Amino acid sequence: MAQMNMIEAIRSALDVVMEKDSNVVVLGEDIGYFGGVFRCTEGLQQKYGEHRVIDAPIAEGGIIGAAIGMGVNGLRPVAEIQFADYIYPGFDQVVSELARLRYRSCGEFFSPVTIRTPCGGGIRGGQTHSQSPEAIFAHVSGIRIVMPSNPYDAKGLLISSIESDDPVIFFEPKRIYHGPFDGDPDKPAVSWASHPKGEVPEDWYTVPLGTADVVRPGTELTIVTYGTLVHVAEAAADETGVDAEIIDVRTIAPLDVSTLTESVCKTGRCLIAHEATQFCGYGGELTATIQKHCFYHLEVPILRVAGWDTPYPHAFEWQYFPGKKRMAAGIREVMEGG
Amino acid sequence: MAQMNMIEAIRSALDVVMEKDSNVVVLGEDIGYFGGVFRCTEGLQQKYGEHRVIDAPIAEGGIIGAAIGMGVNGLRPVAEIQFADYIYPGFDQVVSELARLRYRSCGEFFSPVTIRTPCGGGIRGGQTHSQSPEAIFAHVSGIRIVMPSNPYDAKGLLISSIESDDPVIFFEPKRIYHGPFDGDPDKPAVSWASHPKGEVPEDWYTVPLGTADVVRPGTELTIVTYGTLVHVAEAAADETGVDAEIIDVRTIAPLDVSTLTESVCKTGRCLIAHEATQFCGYGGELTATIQKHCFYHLEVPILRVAGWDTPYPHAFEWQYFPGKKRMAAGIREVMEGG
Amino acid sequence: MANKSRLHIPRPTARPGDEPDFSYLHLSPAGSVDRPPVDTRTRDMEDLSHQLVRVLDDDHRAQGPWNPDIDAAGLQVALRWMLLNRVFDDRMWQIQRQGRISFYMQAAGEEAVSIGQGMALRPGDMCFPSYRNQGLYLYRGVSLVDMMCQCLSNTRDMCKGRQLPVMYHSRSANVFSISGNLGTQYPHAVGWAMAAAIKGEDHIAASWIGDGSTAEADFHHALTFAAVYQAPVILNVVNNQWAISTFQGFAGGERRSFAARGLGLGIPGIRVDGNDLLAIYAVTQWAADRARGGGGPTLIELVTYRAGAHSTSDDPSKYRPKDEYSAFPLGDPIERLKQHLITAGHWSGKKHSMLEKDLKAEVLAAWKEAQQHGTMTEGPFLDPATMFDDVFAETPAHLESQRQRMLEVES
Amino acid sequence: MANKSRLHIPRPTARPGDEPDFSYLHLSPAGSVDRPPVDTRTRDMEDLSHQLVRVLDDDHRAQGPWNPDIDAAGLQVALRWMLLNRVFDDRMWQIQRQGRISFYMQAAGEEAVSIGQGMALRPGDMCFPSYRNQGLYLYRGVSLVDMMCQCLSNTRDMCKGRQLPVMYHSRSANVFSISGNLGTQYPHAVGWAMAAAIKGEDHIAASWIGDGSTAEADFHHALTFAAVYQAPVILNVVNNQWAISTFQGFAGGERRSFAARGLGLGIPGIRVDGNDLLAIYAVTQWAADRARGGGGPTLIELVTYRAGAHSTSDDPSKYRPKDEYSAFPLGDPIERLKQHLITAGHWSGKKHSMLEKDLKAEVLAAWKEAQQHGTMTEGPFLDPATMFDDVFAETPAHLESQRQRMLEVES
Ligand SMILES: Cc1ncc(C[n+]2csc(CCOP(=O)(O)OP(=O)(O)O)c2C)c(N)n1
Ligand SMILES: Cc1ncc(C[n+]2csc(CCOP(=O)(O)OP(=O)(O)O)c2C)c(N)n1
Ligand SMILES: [Mg+2]
Ligand SMILES: [Mg+2]
Repeated sequence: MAQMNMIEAIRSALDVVMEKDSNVVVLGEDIGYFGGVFRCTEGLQQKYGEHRVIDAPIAEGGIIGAAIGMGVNGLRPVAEIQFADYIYPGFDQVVSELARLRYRSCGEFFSPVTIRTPCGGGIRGGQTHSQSPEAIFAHVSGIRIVMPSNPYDAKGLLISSIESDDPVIFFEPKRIYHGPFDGDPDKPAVSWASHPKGEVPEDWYTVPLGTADVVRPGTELTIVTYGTLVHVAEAAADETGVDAEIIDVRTIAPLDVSTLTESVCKTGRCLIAHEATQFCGYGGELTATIQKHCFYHLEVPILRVAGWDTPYPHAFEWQYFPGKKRMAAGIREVMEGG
Repeated sequence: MAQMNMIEAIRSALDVVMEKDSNVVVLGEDIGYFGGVFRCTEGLQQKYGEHRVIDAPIAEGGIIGAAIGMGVNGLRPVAEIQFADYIYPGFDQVVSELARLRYRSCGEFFSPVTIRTPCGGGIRGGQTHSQSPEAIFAHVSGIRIVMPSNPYDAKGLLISSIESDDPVIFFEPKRIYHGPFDGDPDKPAVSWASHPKGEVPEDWYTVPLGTADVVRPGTELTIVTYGTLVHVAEAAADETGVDAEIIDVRTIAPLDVSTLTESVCKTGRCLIAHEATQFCGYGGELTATIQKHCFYHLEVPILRVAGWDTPYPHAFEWQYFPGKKRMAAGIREVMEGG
Repeated sequence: MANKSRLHIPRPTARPGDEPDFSYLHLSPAGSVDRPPVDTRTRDMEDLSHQLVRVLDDDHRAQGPWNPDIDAAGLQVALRWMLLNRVFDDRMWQIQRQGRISFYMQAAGEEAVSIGQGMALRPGDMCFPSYRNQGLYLYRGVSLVDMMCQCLSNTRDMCKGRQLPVMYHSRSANVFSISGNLGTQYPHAVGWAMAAAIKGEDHIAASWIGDGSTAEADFHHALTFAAVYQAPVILNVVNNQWAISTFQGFAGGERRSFAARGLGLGIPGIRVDGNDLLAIYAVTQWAADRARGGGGPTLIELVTYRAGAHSTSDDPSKYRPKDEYSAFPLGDPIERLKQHLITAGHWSGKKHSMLEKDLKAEVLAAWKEAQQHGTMTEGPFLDPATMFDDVFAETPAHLESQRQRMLEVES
Repeated sequence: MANKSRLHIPRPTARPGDEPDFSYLHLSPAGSVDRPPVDTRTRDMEDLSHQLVRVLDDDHRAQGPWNPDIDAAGLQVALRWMLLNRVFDDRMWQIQRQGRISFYMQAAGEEAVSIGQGMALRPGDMCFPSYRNQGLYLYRGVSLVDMMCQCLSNTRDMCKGRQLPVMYHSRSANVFSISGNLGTQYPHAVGWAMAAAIKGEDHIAASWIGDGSTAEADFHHALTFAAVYQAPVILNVVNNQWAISTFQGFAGGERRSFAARGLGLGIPGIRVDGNDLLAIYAVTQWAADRARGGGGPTLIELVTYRAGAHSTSDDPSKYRPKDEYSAFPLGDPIERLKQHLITAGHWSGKKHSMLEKDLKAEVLAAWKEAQQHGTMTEGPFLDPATMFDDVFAETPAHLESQRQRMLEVES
């Protein structure tokens, strides 16, 4: 088994799938000759040629629109949007077309496009290189939303996404491309090299869509989260000494409800955490679902820890980011209540 | 006091504000010479001329983008998007520009654009003329979201929206343009003529943004809803005989939290209803906020009644629409639980 | 404030009550426009974008280098399909007026577009239509009954009740699913064509968009991608002079033709008489040959007129002269082909009347059959439980439980 | 599969290791392009979109009808600002390399764009720049210290720490706020210009976009709206040959110039030597006069070269020859203006060195002052509590409580 960081794992997923299925094509801005601004497609054009690893004009709407047409014609396109913040110019094509084509044509037409896009802050990217818009897409019926938190899942989930006949938006938390991150920017960077989830098979394997992962079992409190914040949750749990069960949602939509609710029914306490703005974020859906199923087991209200309801400010990203301190304060609040 | 339907009330709001402030301009597809496909701008071009009531190319992104520039140059543009479903091609301009311009320039630049757009189903419009995308925009910081449920509020809230220096998306539930609608499509149409909220002053007045309205006081259960479903909630409450307190949220964002939580703390039971797709809809945010504030008063879990997680199907709109039956079933569920 | 405004506001030449005025339309005499070889460089044929390719002259004779090689039988077939399109539309319009379907859109005056272009394409070529291309579905073999059942949202509806009337699709006929959102099909066509090229196949794609919709972003994306990758695609702009209430000047048509929109990207543009089936067939074939030969995309503007209302929800007398269509200098496409055939001795008024009668009977019979599968008010009805299918390839758990909940509550 | 693909993939003329090759660039001799009256119809001056307006010839003399009337003092001023732009960029680049700001983007090789166009506009005209137009802010009076403090996100940062470095704004200088999303400023400029026209004012707007970004929807929206309403706006495409790693062919530049993009809408296009300050000034003034006179929009393509990396995050040696810039046939804008002034006897190498030294000192002094207001690592620091301001005109309750919560947790 190789040790990979998330970039390598993603690249390996693309490689494995392209090798296996000649209908898989990759397209996006700077992803061909250059290998992508985050290097996720490095070497693929050399290996598979300019006709399968296609540099695209700077037009996200065009990339997604063209990818849909390619998918209708039997290809399996993987489109990279350079930053999740730049998916918006292609919003109509995602929502009105990609997500609904199968439905409106009763399955006669569909387009198995996977959109890969780096999301989240913590790289000093300012408000237009830091967003996490998963909640916006989760509200749209007909599209699967995925966000891995480690290299092993990234590769397995990406292969599942590309092989799925449903459209998928695959969000890559760029802060953890190179290593897990516990939310403390002052600590020296950690790499995936020594992390068990950095052990990634070179070959084909899948992590099925629609399955959450109990990252750490526990009894006192359930933390439901995903992406970068999985690691922050672990660190905050350690810091507070609370025996938290930490669940990595992994697939935002459709959601694996039972893994979440079984845990909360067991622990009776629940903290939900995400990096995106809180108001009308994904935490709302999680809260509504969990309180519905676990109401009579809950000892205290469900607490959300999330990004503030402001744009992501360049200079204050560590005040914006729901880091270890805020997560720990949340854990304490949930433990003290009731 | 005149009796107006919602279209007349909206037209009256535009008229009053245009009369008062020569910087107010209106633009959109078919809104000028023709007066709008729903007639909301009828007569305004004759009165204020083609330079203030401006027919636009069919490009929602262009309409919103140009409106932003106009606003930066001192005008107060009111842009109509013909159907809420067609706001998506302008999504990037709304989210990345309109909502964030004041923030990123620390108030040096802002653009007080109001986007009016008809939303919701029930007019046999099929999946691309029926959507209610308020939750998607509610997740975006920096933009106010409004949805009135009657002519009086429509006029007062629209005047507030246009006069606000913040950008506003003003959703108009088109099913109730002509009359309140209780969710039963087989009943004869009802008009606003005999409804107290159809009494609308001809002159300027405002309903402040950010204030929810207790439409009907009650003791047994709180129904939190907005738009068309306010009327469905009333009918369902009548049908079940439950003494429900019905709250019309009116301003989706920023939300008037205390009116909601005071009510739920009082009744101990809460039903949340909206027409949009349930998953990651606005009901999630409402649930999360209410359970946080009212946890120790809640006797049963909060229940959401919403559109199903599918596109809005043309032939099954009454099965999709959360009508009186579904609302009543929800009320009974909440009353029976606990 | 308004009176000192210096903003230019486009104005149509005539509003209700005014005399129709088509003097703004640049017309070329039939037969007068050159037909360059299909491998001509875009720059060397820019003329084609502001002239008007016409074959049928005022005496109904076919003229000039664009006169395609279609024999009388072929033209009779074309006439039949155009007429069927119109008879079908007329019937469905009435049916909507009777409240038996919720909505309808007709192609009146524009039938030559779908039929002429449909004929010039090969069955393996893929069409990405707008809502006014019902003729494509018909010509490519979708039955009248299937079309009607779609409009009825009944038990045989190809869309299972999910779509507005006229939002057809047909995988077997290679005609894409129609979207309610304007223009979105344009980049799909380009992507499809790119895929065909990548796979080394010689199928091409074609798409249609209205004059008004060219203002949408997808038009630009499609042109850009088509130009960059030289995709084998035909991009058609159906300029029927009107969007809903706004004339083509509001889409930027006041100063240059829509055919010229791609020139700045190196995409050749051809402006063609959209009511002249022969000219349409000829330019489409030219563009298809060019695309198949590796010459990349062509933009075709079809100059026509929307003879009817925009849809059953529209009332054009509110914004344009009632008699504007009768003054339209390019006439009616069906009438023109009919007269051409008669002039050439291959058709007669009597044959035409008989054909029309037959088609009406055919349509009526289809309507009777379609109703057997249900109408808005009378059964059999579609099962609403199917509304949870096809959201995903396999229905996930939450939709299954919503389906159950729906069945419980509705029962 | 790939080997039988027939898809056209644009390829730059040279990749790392290859000889630079600019043979694809169509050049016109200085002075050779006609200067039509500003009220000429678009159709009668299409030539301007593929020729190249140049004033400075190879011997550094000003030639032809586009030679603007700028006296030596004016040109010296221009030279000063261009040089300041470069010296400023060099310093900030270094500073980023030292880890003292998080990010930077330089205008190296393109300084004539902002300065030449800035000079040709009036102070009341509104600019909607891209991130490579820092020269506009400087020329219009934003101080070096203010620019630096923005990049430092310090206590004097005009953006209060909310924006990436280089995302300036200045209401007093009439230069708009820069967005991270490409192209969005283009329709803003058109809307602003429409508003000026509606109000009957004679201010015009100008906007800048990169070659790569012309593929975005906003480019199309802006052109369409500008054409439809004949908005008084100058739309500039800065064609510096590269986006990030993709050359201008991926934005559709292989077959026609970017200047030609508006022709299909009736918008005149002028292609100008983007490294020739005199030519830039002249065409901008021409377009401004046209707009102010009611003649509507003009699209100007400025042909230049991105001499440096795309940003501090980029490494161009990965995708283009290291020495490509030195082979660029239009040279360096500062060097050319300098030589022109020297040739005309209004400047000398010595004066130039002194100016450069002065400017370096000025920039250094500004940097020292800027740091007084804080750096990334050293105080004073901005108060993070301000991050909740300006989301709305008045801060609503939920943001006030989030502010409180933040202060509690962080303390
Ligand atoms: C994105 C979007 N915006 C607006 C509409 C509403 N709408 C439907 S048809 C139409 C006019 C289209 O005109 P044109 O493109 O000329 O096509 P035509 O109807 O003339 O064939 C409009 C504005 C829509 N369906 N989609
Ligand atoms: C909507 C959007 N998509 C992608 C990006 C990422 N990006 C930033 S600059 C750039 C290249 C732009 O090239 P060009 O327009 O030629 O401008 P230049 O940098 O050459 O001045 C890209 C792809 C972005 N900022 N916004
Ligand atoms: Mg039209
Ligand atoms: Mg560039």
